Amino acid sequence: MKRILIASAVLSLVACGGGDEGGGAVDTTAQGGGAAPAAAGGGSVTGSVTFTGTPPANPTIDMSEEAVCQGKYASTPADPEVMVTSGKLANVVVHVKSGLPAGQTFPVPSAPAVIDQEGCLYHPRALAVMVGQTLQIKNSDAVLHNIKAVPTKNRGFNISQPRAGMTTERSFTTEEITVPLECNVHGWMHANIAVLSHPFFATTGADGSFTISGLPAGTYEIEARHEKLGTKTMSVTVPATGSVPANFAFTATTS
Amino acid sequence: MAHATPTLEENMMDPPRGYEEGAGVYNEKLGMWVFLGSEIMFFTALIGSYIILRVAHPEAWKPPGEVLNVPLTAINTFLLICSSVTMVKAFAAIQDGNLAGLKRWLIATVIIGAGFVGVQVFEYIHLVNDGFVPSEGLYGSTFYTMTGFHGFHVTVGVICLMYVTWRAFQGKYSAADHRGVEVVGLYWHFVDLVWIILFTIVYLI
Amino acid sequence: MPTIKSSVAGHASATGEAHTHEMSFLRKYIFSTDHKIIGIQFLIMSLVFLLAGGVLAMVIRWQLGFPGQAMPGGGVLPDTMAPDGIVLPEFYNALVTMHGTFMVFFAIMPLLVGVFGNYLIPLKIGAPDMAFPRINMASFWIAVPAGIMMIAGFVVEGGHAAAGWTSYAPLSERADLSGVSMGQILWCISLIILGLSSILGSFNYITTVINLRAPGMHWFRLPLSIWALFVTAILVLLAMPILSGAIIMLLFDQTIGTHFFGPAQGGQPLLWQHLFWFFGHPEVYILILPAMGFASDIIANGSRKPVFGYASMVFAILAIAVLGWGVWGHHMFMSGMNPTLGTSFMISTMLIAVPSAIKVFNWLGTIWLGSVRFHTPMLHAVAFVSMFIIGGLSGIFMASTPVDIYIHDTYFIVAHLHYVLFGGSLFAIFAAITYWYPKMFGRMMNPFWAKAHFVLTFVAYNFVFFPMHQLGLQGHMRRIFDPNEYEFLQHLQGLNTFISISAFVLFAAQFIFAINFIASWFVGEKAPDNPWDDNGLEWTVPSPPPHGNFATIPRVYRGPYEYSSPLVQEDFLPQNRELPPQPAGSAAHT
Amino acid sequence: MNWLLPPGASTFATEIDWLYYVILWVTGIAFVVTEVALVWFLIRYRARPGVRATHYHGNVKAEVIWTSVTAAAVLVLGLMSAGGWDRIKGRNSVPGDAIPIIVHAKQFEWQITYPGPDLQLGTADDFTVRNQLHVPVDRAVNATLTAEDAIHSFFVPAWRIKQDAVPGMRIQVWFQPTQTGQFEIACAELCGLGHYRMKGAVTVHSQEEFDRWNVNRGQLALGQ
Repeated sequence: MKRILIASAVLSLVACGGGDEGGGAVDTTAQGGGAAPAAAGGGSVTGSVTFTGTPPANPTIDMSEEAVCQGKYASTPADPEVMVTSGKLANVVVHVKSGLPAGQTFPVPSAPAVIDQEGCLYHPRALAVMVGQTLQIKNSDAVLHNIKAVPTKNRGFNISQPRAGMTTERSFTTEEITVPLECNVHGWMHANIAVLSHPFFATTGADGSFTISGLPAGTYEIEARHEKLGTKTMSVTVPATGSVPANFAFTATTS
Repeated sequence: MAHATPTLEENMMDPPRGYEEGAGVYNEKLGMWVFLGSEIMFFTALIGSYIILRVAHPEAWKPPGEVLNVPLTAINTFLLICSSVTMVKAFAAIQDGNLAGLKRWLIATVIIGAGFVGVQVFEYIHLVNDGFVPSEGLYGSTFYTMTGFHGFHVTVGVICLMYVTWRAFQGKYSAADHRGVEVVGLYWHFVDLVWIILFTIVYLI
Repeated sequence: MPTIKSSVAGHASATGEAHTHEMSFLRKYIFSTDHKIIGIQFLIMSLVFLLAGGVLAMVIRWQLGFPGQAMPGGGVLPDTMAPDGIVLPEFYNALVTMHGTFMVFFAIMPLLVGVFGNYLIPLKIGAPDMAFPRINMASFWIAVPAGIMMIAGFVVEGGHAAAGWTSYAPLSERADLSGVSMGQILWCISLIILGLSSILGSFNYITTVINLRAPGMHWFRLPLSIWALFVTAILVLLAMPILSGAIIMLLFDQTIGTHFFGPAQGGQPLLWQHLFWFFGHPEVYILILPAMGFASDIIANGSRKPVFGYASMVFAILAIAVLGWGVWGHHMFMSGMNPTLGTSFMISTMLIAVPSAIKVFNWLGTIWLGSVRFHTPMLHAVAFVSMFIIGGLSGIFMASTPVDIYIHDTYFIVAHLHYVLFGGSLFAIFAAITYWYPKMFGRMMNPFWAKAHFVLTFVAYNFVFFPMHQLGLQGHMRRIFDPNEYEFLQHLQGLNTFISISAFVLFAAQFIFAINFIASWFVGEKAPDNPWDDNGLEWTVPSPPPHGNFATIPRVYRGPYEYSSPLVQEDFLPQNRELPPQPAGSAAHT
Repeated sequence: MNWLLPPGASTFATEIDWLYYVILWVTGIAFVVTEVALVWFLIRYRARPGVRATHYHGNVKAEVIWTSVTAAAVLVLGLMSAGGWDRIKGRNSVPGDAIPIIVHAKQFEWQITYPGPDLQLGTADDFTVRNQLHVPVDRAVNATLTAEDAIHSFFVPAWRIKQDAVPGMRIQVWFQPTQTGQFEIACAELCGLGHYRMKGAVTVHSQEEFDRWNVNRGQLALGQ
């Protein structure tokens, strides 16, 4: 016991400066002191993203080597590149591309954006965060995942989560669309993160719908981005209060 | 070897007196020779890597003169050789006890050495402006690493020479004792020699 | 009379009367130019790193012995290293890397060369100090920031360097592959600075040994420890700049985008390996030659007998130093290097076993017909020989290229290198520290606790490293965070746990040494001038020796190993003792 | 203590294991002789009152003998190893009828490209499988190792084969399994934080079984 005490004392010396217990070296840049999202007032953009035509077949994934993940699927899992449910397209990031007053800063959402690794896939597969917003990475699989981000403008990271239930927090410092995430242990795992300088973004779920709220009145260019199907933009004029619709339609031929 | 019981002071004499026969030269000169052995290995690592990479990928190098300014560097090489000559002159002067000559030739060496570094900096600025940067393939990688470290050695040499010059103006050297001049001179000639090799393999081949 | 001394850069100072007037504490103990103080400074610094390297090893052993379990006290570590006290794979890789780096560059190498090179060379050759005392001081104070930087790597973002102490490119040069950026850069800069420190130290040693031997100290009257340190200094002088050059290229690859070792634009990953091992194999001998020298001195003393075959011992050192430049490729048999080159490297590697074997046989010959005194240094020195035998023999397995295919990069090499570096170098270091401690500090170490430390260390050491041969023979790869991922390794967990528990005992035993070392400094029995009845010049002066070492430069009449000489009553005959002229045909040697 | 190697399952295992045991015997004898001598000398020549050590500086004859014996022993071992090395790794050692495959290593997986039913790489029926190596028994396989990012090392302990995969290089390694069954590929060169589980599964089939698998997968590849 004494040995262990001594060892840990020395360890703590070695580790000094590395942050408190549990605090870790999370480089969350605190901004805005936990201000609520800009939803307090302003108008909003609501709409849905549809897909017309036959969606391309998603490639199947041979997970036989990873029994823990394989066990979570009844049949052979597919790589959810294009997810269409009754004509609605999921995993589309919709965000304000331009039109915001230059130089204005917005409070950073205090709630973290969460990305989960379960069944050896990322959930969600597409995600948007604001600069400075906490990105929380969770591992719900009892296997090793590594999370490698290879941005071009931000500082990248490559960390591991060897156990189930682990969470790690990171954040980004610069606007960048998009930062790819990958797991090298399971080469099929990919996700994309859009890092934006403002909080006016949303991601579509299975029903293809989205809402961007809290926008000041004005005319904006809105972009919808899908990792395989490309981008679509549209111009909308947002009233001081109330909602303006914006619907995007992707087709099989879109590239 | 004649002393039976040499005193401590004699340790530091030129050459060390009262000891078992060593290299036959004073400590600083021996030390510089040994140190230059280390320097040779350092440049061997850089030049050896250069040769290995170039033999494996000859296509990564542009023909001589296409990117690098050979005439300018040839003049610069000539300058550095001249500085070796002035260094020899400085040493010869103090061997004759000619302190004024020492000062004159040392100043000349310092100026030429600094000029060499200046021309190299000028060359770097031009190359970088033309888009030839260290990350420009194997050519840029090896060029900047090798010439850069040589330039660093020349800079160190110039600083040492300035120190020796300052001491010369203090009158610290004489025909009997001018070890600092000789030792720094050895280093300076070495740096000069390395440059001739680098100029040949980096610029001319 | 001008007693001007100018150093390389042309400095000058009057050193003649330096020892006559009082010096401030700062000048005397901190920024001292006295080789003995500098040696002790290196000793303290490298023992701290030895401890730190040991702590890292304990964390490694915890993970391997008890994989996935929370480490006792591990909760103090930040989440980037060990969340909930459970070590992360990336932290494990950093641990492995830094254990190697600390031990090789900041513990064993300075302990052998920095400490004893400094302390022993002037004393044993009869010089008042090094040829360049202030460059000597600089070499220590340059090493300090290098050490601080190397420790600082643990707390920077991305963690410490994690590409192994060999830092194979491209893993080491690309942050996206390793997740490490600043840590690897600090690793590079620290080693470049440390290289400069080593070079400054070694050219000083070389000059001193060549130029400042006391009258009568012929080359073939030098103690083998000095021969070994001298040859080692030459190896350091010529090998370190190769490493510096290679690391500079690696650093440029990381920071300014050059392409030396990255294949994307024609760089060659194997070039790094060739450069690293062209330095690295001489480095291996840097880490063992001084140990051999200390063992020779101490075994002769403990056996009360001249070293068997002094001349062949010297030639063996020289042969190792020369052949050591031609065997680097044996680290690269599996690297994709041309197989024909592999064969020639195998033959040269086999040949280098010969001088090592000569040394072992000569140590045995030294003990044979002796009258062995089992003082602590002798115990450590004998342990050195017996462990070096194992380390040397296990090297033959890996030298044999076909067998190496199987055991390359497994725990067999881990066992081998620890038998040489711990069983070899570190036991010799313990021998040397316990031997020269009385001279350094003027006090004796407690002999009971010193022997207790030896016994525990020797037993626990073998329990730790001997089973690693077996791990390797079962194919257990090195640098593996959790071997249980592989079915063929799962049955080895019990052995791994046994090794880990032994390692904890081994680590704990070192505190006996640490406490003995520190306590004896204050309360140890006052040491006489010559506690071991040794012949060396250092034992003719007070313990500790005064500034300037010798009142007058001694005159040397014979070699250092004239024990049990028939010429005198005592069983030792100091090198500087003048005997009345002997009749012709006497037994006096050299 | 178990000095035996685990069972081998390739033609190389026979040769490597035999050489290992030869070296084990030679070094074992050297170990026993030197360590016994050391311990015996220490006991026999311990300090005793009134007994003085012999003042003795060495014996050239003894030194010549043990130097030459050692040199001869290691040279013989070296020459014995050279032949085996050449048969395993020599550039011309690959049998002409070996099945060509490509093993591409990347963090942290092995991508194995098979030649398909025609046993020719670079044709339309080639297919790539992640982390699964399927080979027939008693048939030589010639793998071309490539790497994408860091250096990896292809290690199949049961086959006694190991070879680094280096980015920017194409390295040949061949092997001939002698037993059917399941084995493991390990990565033996530190390649990053997932190094410890960069593993692959080896299945050695009977020739018929392999042909079935191969044709099956090849047709799938052509179908896509």
